[in-house]
Order: sequence, then C-alpha cells, then structure tokens
Amino acid sequence: MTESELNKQLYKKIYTIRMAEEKIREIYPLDVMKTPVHLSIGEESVIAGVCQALTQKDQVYGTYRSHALFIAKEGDMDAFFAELYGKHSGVAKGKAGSMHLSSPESGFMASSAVVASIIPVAVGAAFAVKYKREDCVVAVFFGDGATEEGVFWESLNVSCLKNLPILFVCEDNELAIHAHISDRQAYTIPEAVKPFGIHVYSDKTTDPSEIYTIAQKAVREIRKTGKPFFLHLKYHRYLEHVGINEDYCHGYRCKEDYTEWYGADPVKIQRDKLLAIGISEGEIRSVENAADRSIEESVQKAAEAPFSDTCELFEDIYA
Amino acid sequence: MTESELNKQLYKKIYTIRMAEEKIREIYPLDVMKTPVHLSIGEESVIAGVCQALTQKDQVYGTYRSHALFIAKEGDMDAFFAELYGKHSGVAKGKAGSMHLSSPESGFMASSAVVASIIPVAVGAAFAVKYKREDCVVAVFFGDGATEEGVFWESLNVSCLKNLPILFVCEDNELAIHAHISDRQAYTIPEAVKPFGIHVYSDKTTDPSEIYTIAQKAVREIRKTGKPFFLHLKYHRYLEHVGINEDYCHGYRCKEDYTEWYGADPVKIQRDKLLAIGISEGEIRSVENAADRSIEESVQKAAEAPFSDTCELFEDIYA
Amino acid sequence: MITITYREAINQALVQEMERDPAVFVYGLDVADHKRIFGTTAGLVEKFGPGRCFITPLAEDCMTGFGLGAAINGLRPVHIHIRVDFMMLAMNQISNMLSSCRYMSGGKLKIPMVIRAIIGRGWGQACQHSKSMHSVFAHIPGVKVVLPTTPRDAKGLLVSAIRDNNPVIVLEHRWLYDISGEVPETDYTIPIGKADIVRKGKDITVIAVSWMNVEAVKAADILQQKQGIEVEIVDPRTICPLDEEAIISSVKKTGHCIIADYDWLFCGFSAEIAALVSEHCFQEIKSPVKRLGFAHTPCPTTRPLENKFYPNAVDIIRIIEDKLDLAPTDLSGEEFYSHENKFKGPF
Amino acid sequence: MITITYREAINQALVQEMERDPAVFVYGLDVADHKRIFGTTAGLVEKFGPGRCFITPLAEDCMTGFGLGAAINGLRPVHIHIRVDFMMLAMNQISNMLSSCRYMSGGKLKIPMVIRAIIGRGWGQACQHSKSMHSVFAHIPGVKVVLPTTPRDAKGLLVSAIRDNNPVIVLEHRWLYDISGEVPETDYTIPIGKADIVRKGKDITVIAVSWMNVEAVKAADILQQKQGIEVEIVDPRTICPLDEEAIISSVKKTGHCIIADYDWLFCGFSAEIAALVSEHCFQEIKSPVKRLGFAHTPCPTTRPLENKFYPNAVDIIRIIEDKLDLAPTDLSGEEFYSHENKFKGPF
Ligand SMILES: Cc1ncc(C[n+]2csc(CCOP(=O)(O)OP(=O)(O)O)c2C)c(N)n1
Ligand SMILES: Cc1ncc(C[n+]2csc(CCOP(=O)(O)OP(=O)(O)O)c2C)c(N)n1
Ligand SMILES: [Mg+2]
Ligand SMILES: [Mg+2]
Repeated sequence: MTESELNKQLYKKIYTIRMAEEKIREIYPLDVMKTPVHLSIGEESVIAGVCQALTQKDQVYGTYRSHALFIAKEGDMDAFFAELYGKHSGVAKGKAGSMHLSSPESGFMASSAVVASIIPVAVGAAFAVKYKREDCVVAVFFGDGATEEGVFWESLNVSCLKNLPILFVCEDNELAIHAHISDRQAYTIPEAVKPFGIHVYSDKTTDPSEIYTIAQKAVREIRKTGKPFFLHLKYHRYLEHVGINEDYCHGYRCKEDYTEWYGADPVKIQRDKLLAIGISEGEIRSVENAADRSIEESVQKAAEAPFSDTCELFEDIYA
Repeated sequence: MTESELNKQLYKKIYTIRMAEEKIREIYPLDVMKTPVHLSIGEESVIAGVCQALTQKDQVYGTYRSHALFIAKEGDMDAFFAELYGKHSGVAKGKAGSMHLSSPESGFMASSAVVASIIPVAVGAAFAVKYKREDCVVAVFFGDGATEEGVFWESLNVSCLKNLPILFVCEDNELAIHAHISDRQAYTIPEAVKPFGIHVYSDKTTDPSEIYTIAQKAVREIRKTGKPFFLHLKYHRYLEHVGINEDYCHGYRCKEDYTEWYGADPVKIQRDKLLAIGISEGEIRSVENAADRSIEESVQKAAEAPFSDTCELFEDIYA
Repeated sequence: MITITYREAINQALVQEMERDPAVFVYGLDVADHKRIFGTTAGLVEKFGPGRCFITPLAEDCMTGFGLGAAINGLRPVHIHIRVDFMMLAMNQISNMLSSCRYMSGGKLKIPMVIRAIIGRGWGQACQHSKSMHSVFAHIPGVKVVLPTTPRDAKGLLVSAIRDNNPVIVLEHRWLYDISGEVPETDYTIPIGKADIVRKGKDITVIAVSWMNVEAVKAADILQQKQGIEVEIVDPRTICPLDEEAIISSVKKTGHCIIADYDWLFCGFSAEIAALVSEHCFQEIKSPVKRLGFAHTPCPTTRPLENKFYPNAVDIIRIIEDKLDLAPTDLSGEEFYSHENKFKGPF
Repeated sequence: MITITYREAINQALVQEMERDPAVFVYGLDVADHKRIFGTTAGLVEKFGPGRCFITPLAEDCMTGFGLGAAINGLRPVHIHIRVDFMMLAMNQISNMLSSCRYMSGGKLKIPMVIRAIIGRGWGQACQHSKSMHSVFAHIPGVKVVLPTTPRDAKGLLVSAIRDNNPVIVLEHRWLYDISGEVPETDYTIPIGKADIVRKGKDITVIAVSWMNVEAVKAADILQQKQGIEVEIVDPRTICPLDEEAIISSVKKTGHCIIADYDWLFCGFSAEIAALVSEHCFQEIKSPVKRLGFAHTPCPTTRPLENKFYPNAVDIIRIIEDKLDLAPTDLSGEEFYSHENKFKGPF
C-alpha cells in the first residue's frame, strides 16, 4: 500500500469513528438509543492505528468502550447503529447494545462490560489460532484499570508461558471512571509486565501512523515468533466515562489536560498529515463526505427499522 | 536475647515441628486422623526463622500447609493434635482439621485451603492494624503456586498502594502438587513483584538463623516505614504434596534434589550450630526431650479426648 | 417522622453508624468520586476523611478478602459495588471464605462485614449489569442477605447490618433510590429476619422481593378498585434468615400464594418460597404457588425485550385473575411505573 | 456390554471423543501428572500429546475465559477441576461470560465447552473441598448442568456434553469413581435432559441426585425387604435442562415425593423440585414434598460431624417411614455404605 493510500485509510477510520460518536452525541438526548454509551472520542488513533496493522482474519476483543473498535475493524455500519437503537437489524438484534458489541464476520469477536473479563477469552482465542495452525493474530483491547484485576496477570502469565500469538493493547487514559491511575496502581504498567518476558512498547503519541508503525512491528513480531506483545498507549478521554457530555467541571481532572491533548487531536493530526503529503482538500472532503453519508444512511435505516419481536427474548440462549 | 538463647529457641521450634510431623507420619496409618495432611517437613527453617522475628501480637496467616506455622507461632500443642484427631478439644472442635488450622490467641489468625485466598485477608488485617494504629505487623505465608492466582497480584498492588505493614512470605518449593514451577510461571517471582515498589529479598538458605536475620530486618523495615516487604524463600518439600509418604518414585522430580537439600537439612544445621556455639549435647537433648514429651502427651490427650457432640455441627455459623 | 428518599436513607445510615462507631469504614470503587454511588455515600469522605471512606483499585476479589481481614480484626467494613454482577468476581471469597471463616475458627472469629450492591434493572444495562443474585448468596450458609424496599427499611436494615457480627449482603434496587417514604427521626433499627406485611388482605398473598413490592402494591391497588380483591403483600426484606412464620401464616389465611421474585426462577428464592409454602400450608393452600421472576434468559439490552425480561404489576394482576377466576381487569387508563420518563440513561 | 468403573467410563469418553474429533482438548491443574485426576485423564497426554492434554498455572478465572475463547473459535475444550469449590474463582466467567456470550452475539457464536469438576464428600475435606454447587450453576440461564451417577451415564453424558454446542458443567462425585457398572461396547450417548428411572415402584418417588442414588437404592432395597414398600427412584441426571415430565409423572403415580439432593437446601435444586412437584402434581400429591440435603452449615472436618452434615440412606428410610406411616424399620444387621474401609485419605 502506498503511504498516501495508507494515510487515507487511517483518516477514513479516524474520521468515521469521530463522526459516528458525534452523531451519537447528537441523537442521544432524543432517548432513542436506550443503551449506556462509553464513547471513544480521543481514542481514535490507538484503535485505528492498531486495527490498520491487522488483517481481516485477525481477531479483536474489546470492552464496553468499543464503538471505535467496531468501526476500525470494519464492522457493518448499518448493524452498528441498529444495535444502538436496539433494533432487530442490529448486530445482535438489540440484545447486546453498546456495551456488548461484536462483529464476528469482520473479526471483532466479542466484548465484555465486566472490566478485564474479555482478556482471558482473547488468550483462549490465541491458543485456538495456534492449535489450528491458523496464520492469524489476536488483539485484545483494554483500559489501564483492567490491569488491576487479577485475571489480567493470570492472562499475561498464561499467554507468555504458552507463547501465544496475542497483542495486548492497553489503552491508558489514566482514568477508571473518575479515579486517577495514581490512586489505583502502585506500579507503572510497562515496567510491571516486562518480567513476564513479554515485548513491551509504550507511547503517548496521538499520531495514527506512528501507532500503525508500532503496531505493525508488533504484529510482525508476533507472526514471526509466535509470542505475545504488549502495547501500552496513552490517550485522553475527552468526555465523561459513560454518556455524551464533557465533565471537566466536576474537578476530578482539569481542562488544561484536554487543551494539551486536543492540540494533538487524532482527527486534526491526520487531516494535516494528508494535506502535508499532498492530498488535496477536495480529496479529503470526499473521504469525509462518504463517511458522513454512510453514517447518515445507517442512522436513518436504524431509526426506521423494527424492533425484535418479543419472542426473540427466548432465542439464542442455547445453540 | 543472647545468641545462644535465640539459637536454642530456633532449634526448639524446628525440632518440635519436625517431630510433630514425624509423629503424624507414625500415627496416620492408624486412620485416626481423618483429615488430609500437607506436611511441613523440609520447610521448618523458613517458618521458624520468620516467626522468631515476630512478636506474639504480630499476626500470621497461612495455607492448608500450616502445621509448622501453628507450632512456630506457639499455638497450643494439645489443641493442635486434638484438632487433627477431630476432637472437641481441638482448636476448632474438629471442624477445621489440618487444612484450616488457626490459633487466634497466639496470633495465627486463619488459614485457607483455597490457594492464595488467604492473601487478601492478610492485607485487610494489615489495613486494620494500621487503621487502629496498633504496633504490629502481619505476615502471610503462601507457596510459589499462589503467585499465579490473580488475587495475589491484586493483593500486592493494594498493599503497596496503601502502604500496609505486611510481610509477604513466599515459600517456594518449585512445586504446586506435582507441577514444576517452570511449567507454570513465565516470570521469576522476585523480579515480578519488584515493579510494585516492594522491598524484596530472595534466598535459598535452610539455615534458620540466617532466615531469622533476614526476617528481622524485614520486620524492622516494615515497622519503621509502614510499608510491605516481600520474602522469597526456597525450600525442598521432602514428602508428597498431601499425605505422609515420600514420592520420588513417581518421577516428577528426582531424588538427587532431596539428597542435596538434605545435606543442609534444617534440623541438622541448627543442631550443629548449637554444638558449634558451645551448647552441650546434654542441653540439646533436654530441649529435644521436652519437645518429644510434649508431643507425646498432646497425642495421648488427643487420642483419649471425646469427639464433639453431633449438635455441635450447627454451632459457630453465625455470631 | 421525616420524609426522605431511599438514597438519603442509606446515606443517613452510613453517616450515623460511622459517627457512632469509629470501627465502621466504607470502601469500594466510586465511593468517593463526585457521583458517590448515586449519592448514597455523599459527604462521607468530607466528614470522616479518606481513611474511613476510600476508593480502591479494580480488584473485587482482593477487596472482599480485605474486608474479611479487617472484620476479624474488629473493624466493621462496608464494601460497596455499583453492580451486583461484579461480586461474581468475589464469589470465592464469599462462598469459601466469608461464609465459613467463623465456623472454621470454632467460633473464635467474628465477621462484622457488610457488602452493599445495586441490583436489577437500570436502563438498557444488558446481561452483565442487571442481575440480582440474592438466591445464590442465600444458598450459602454463613452469610445473611437483605433486600430493603422502603426508605425506612433501607436505613433500619443497613444499620442492623452494620451492627451485625456476621457478613451481611445488602442488595438495593437502582429504581428504589428515588422513592420517598417516612423514616423515624430517632435512632432505630429494623431487625434482620423479620418480614413486613406491606398490605393486609384476605384473598391472596403476594410475597414480593425488593422492587417487586412497588409492582405488587400497584397491582393490589388496581385489583382492589376494579375487582374488590384484597391482596396481602409480604415483603420478606431479609432472604436469609427468612421470616418463614410471617409467610406461612399469611398463606394459611388467604389460601393462595404468588411469589414475585426479582431473580431467575430455577433453583431460586421463588422455588424456596414455593417449597416452604407447599410444605407448611399443605392443608390450607387452594392453588399451587405461582412463581414470577426474570425470564430464563440473559438480560437483553433493547427495551421491548428488557420489558419482557423483567416481571411487573400487570403480570401480577394476570396471575391473580387466573388464580381467583376473575374476569380480565380493565387496565385502560392505568398508569404503571415506567422509567421511560423518570429514569433516563445512561446508568 | 462390558463392566467398568465410573472412573474408566469417564476416561473412555475422553479418549473416544479426542480420537473422534481433533478439536477436543483437555486441560486443567493435575490432568497430566501421575495421578491424572484419580485416573480419569490416564493415557491422554501419551496418546494425544501435550498439545491436547496439558496442565496450566493456578488461574481458574483465566483458564475458564480461556476455554470460552477457544470454544468460540471452534475448539471443544474440556476444563477439569479436582474440586468444584475452585470453580468459585471462575464464577465471573461462568455467570457473566460463558452463560451469555452466545446471547450477546445474537446467536452468532457457539460455546462447545465442558467443565468437569469433582463434588461432594472426600475424606475430612472440610468447608472448601466439599461443595456441590449444582444449584448455583443451574440457576444461571445459558449453562447446562449434568451429574451422572452410573458408569453408563458418566460415559454417555460426558460424550453428549463434549458434542454439545453449549457450556456444559459435569459434576462427578468422588465416591462414584470406584463404582462398577455395565456400559455398551459400542459408541453411544445419553441425552442431556433425560431422567433415568433407576427403579420402578408404586408407593413413593425419590428424586435422587448423584451419590444420593446410591443411598436411595440401598434404602429402597431395605424397605422392599423389610416393609414391602416399592420405592420409585428417579435420577434426573441432568439438572438443567431438567426432565420435568419424568419427575411429574412419577409423582402423579406414587403420590409422594422425596428429593434427596446433594447440596444445601435453601434456594437449591431441592426447592426447585418441591416447587415443580407442588405445582404440577397439586391434585395428586398426598403429602408435602420432603427435602433432604446438606445441613445448613459449612462442611466440618471431623467424622462425626461430617457424617451428620451429609444425608444418607438411613435418612431416606426414616423419611419414607414417616410419609407412609410405617413402623420403624429394623436396621440391625444392615450394612450401609461407608468409606471408612473403602476410601482412606488423604483425599
Ligand atoms: C469487574 C468490574 N468492576 C467494576 C466495573 C465498573 N466499571 C466500569 S468501567 C470501569 C473503569 C475501567 O477503567 P479502564 O479499564 O481504565 O477503562 P476505560 O473506561 O478508561 O476505558 C469500571 C470500574 C466493571 N464494569 N467491572
Ligand atoms: C484455587 C485452588 N486451585 C487449586 C487447588 C488445589 N491445590 C491444592 S495445593 C495446590 C498447590 C499449591 O502450590 P503452592 O502454592 O506452591 O503451595 P505448596 O503446596 O507447594 O506449599 C493446588 C493446586 C486449590 N487448593 N485451590
Ligand atoms: Mg482507563
Ligand atoms: Mg509450592
């Protein structure tokens, strides 16, 4: 892929995520999306950069905060919005909502809203991939808070011990809901995972192509060695933990942080990058317009789609 | 305490533990102790050395393998044997058996037979001690296998984060039942705990006075700084995991290891030490005889003591 | 008497007990942030300092054992979970440790620990934020399980729980937080193990758990007005220990029993009630105990399915009609509780 | 037919299914050491290699999620716990993940995972190695729960469990391992969800779970000989899904029902049976369903108390006498099952 193609793809991902989230912020007050939303605004580069380094066959696993992941792994946008609307055409017929998104067709296998609980599932998936000698990698996304749960350490040990092809992606926003990392962790994440014998890379860039480059190296390393890799990537959560609002007013963190991070906002950075590498404003606009349109159409369809029939409640429990 | 007094006390502890365990090995085939026993033979120096550095008020918490801990913390020997016999005069009226020994009177608060599950309890105890501004330290004993459980890492984090007066004592015999540590751990224990900001000391000596010295330093450090300390101490489990027999014949480990460790057997080492510092054979014998007698008497009493009445089943559930 | 919300009642109980006894402390995720567990821990950190009200790392398993360790050392920990589902991470500590630590000590240790957790329905919470789990906790000997419904009970039972020398799990339905009710101005307790006859009636007994009391009262009101039926509602309030006597004597009187539980049915508290009643009211009971509770599925997100997942007042009315051979009640014009307006997301 | 032990039956099922389907693998603590989970995993590592039969770190929570991840990727994991109590560490994965992962995927994912665990009584095992917990697992929609009693059922049900596309928890009583019985020589399965009428009788129905079938058969033998009473014994074999029909029709026939469970009673499977029977046999039943199970206490170590904690054949006899108004049966000279001789410690 050419550099320009790559950067355009990255921009498309980041822009789509941002605009989808902004769309949700717009619609949410109408009370038609009856599902708690944990938005990805601010986080786009991490997700887009890492997913760009994955193939479609590569699997990803996520948390309740997985809108970005769904989009970056190229899940179906119609099914995405329909799920948020709780409609039958949603990825899980409205059963999953925002917190349990998945898109197995595109490699986004599952997500969980119990912190850290998806991590061992991803480890098992990596085991399966190895067992079946499939040429694919598993990436699992989780927050800084997830590293406090015991199962994180168990999973780290198991994947290192068994040399599994898994990419741990710790998205460190220094917050668990409203609690700052310094009030929760006696360790620093990259230092603490190293003794398990895992490759670790830590960064705080918001430049998606930098993250892509890092992730690509990590994924190559995993494919080559069959061993796990740990990415520790920082970002700033622009909005409240759950919901659509800013919440700097509550004093648990300061707006200055936002201003600083916003200086290197993923969307801005990548847009500037496109311009810098000679992509015209017009071409950028056409990427943006396509994304806008696709979001608009998906939202329309979702709004008009029917709910599942109530007998659907009793389906999908057992196979 | 004089060096000679100290060493005599250490020997008394070690010798009593060894002889109590040997007594159990002798009695066990009679099928009068209907409780699974995880013997401490080989482990004596670790327990005796650490407990010697604790005061009576200091608390200890243990596992199913806690005969040594009970004795070293100077629990009542009559109640100890009575508990193994399942008698009403046992520490817990026979309810606890070997796997749930305790002696709150002497500071051995509780033990658990679910691996690692006692660790957070000890952390909470250390919190209570600090909360009540009591001048005491909490020590928690666990095996190498326990460090694989998530709750171990959670507990490590919490105690370091909150600066609690706790001594972690990891008794590393390189085995969890029959599984070697190299098949279970991608990390080395002392290296992996360091990033939590805890003082760590690792050793493989079987010399109880060396362990005492180490432990004393650790306990002093805890008292001074109010922060946790981690002791990683190796020993060789002479017998099978549970039960009274040797089991080198099963091939999961080799007898040569035993021979090597037995060369520095805790009892021998400490006995030789006593002789070396000028304590007479006669004096040593009198320590030994006293211990032998005490064991013999306790066993006698236990054998003759009555069982709890069956209505005792329904007591002690709620306070 | 003063009128306060359930939320305030919980908060008052915590403040009062922390003032009374310096051994009481409160901890858990979110207890000291600006939201304060929906306001229930408001003011604690300001009043008692971060030593007695503090947040923790995300480590439910450890923090439960931590409470046990503190409790056997004479403290009175109150551990809080914003969702009962997260207590599943602590099931080992609950079922293997908390429940049996006293027994294994031969009665030497006491475990005055409280675990508060929010249960049930929020707002599109899906399968991992929607459970109740009182049946599972109550199954295990050695813990007590309490589900207060009114502000008065919430305060009185939480105070009892804190003063109890055993592990007590207190489960609070999210929707109850906004309910107001009268509470004595003076220090009082509600005993653990005593049911409340929420409403007296002669025709049928409804045993209702937690939020289902609100639904049952609504159903009873309608049936009274439209069918002249007198429903007796019994709120057990504490599941374990259970006030069997209150339940049995009500059913002996009415001859019919519905258990409106707020949990899955299979091997649940509703089964326990059915077993209890059919054993002790064998002669008196005129129809089989009818059980109402969650659908036997994980909880879905979308509103139409969620509405079907949870039982409600209409379900109770229909069952009563069926049991008493009534013609269908005209429900037109009736307004049922709906969080559509009162309770907007996201949590 | 060949005669083999329960232990061998389990082993045969594992070998057979691993041979048949390369997607099946077996893992857990102790599965590949020289003791091989009391022999049930014997030969697997030799035959199928360490890639398909392997031990793990001590990490029950992780290793359960691990199985889920492998299962949704088309493998058929069999996770083994030498004690069901250790599964409490994995309750989050069981109740929040395994049970609902398919549902949350809208039916796209399948979870063909088996969890085998040893339950109940060993030998002075005390409170943390003595549970059964089938009631708790069965309470959660989305998992299946199986408790085979005979070698034939052990093999046939384990094969079914492995081939099932859902999470199946298979609970095996330690004392059953040495029991011998006939097993078909050819490939066969026992369906999950089908009860077994262990013994036909007209006077009273005993629903017996796992080991309690052994006790119930003993009780029935004695009552037949000494009192001429015909006891019908129904082994549900699978708790969830439950063969309600078999239970209901037996009780309709006999008019009396005892549930001899191997768990605590409160909010347990015994309550479910009592509820079921009293609902569906309301007309036919002549006496209340009687429940038998663990004492409502943690399990003590010492033998006299342990003997009282667990229910047995004598308890069943006494209840039947009571229900059928019989004079006390003379039990002198009767030999009851005792592990005093057969089963020596330490485990
Ligand atoms: C086991 C568990 N405990 C508590 C919660 C409540 N909770 C939801 S999100 C969250 C914070 C998680 O922080 P982090 O892992 O850093 O992810 P982030 O939200 O920052 O992306 C918490 C505590 C939960 N969902 N699961
Ligand atoms: C949570 C849990 N898993 C498994 C077991 C079974 N088990 C008993 S002891 C043991 C080995 C523990 O090894 P380690 O911690 O090193 O202690 P050691 O026996 O060597 O003293 C295991 C796996 C258990 N008791 N608890
Ligand atoms: Mg975070
Ligand atoms: Mg060990």
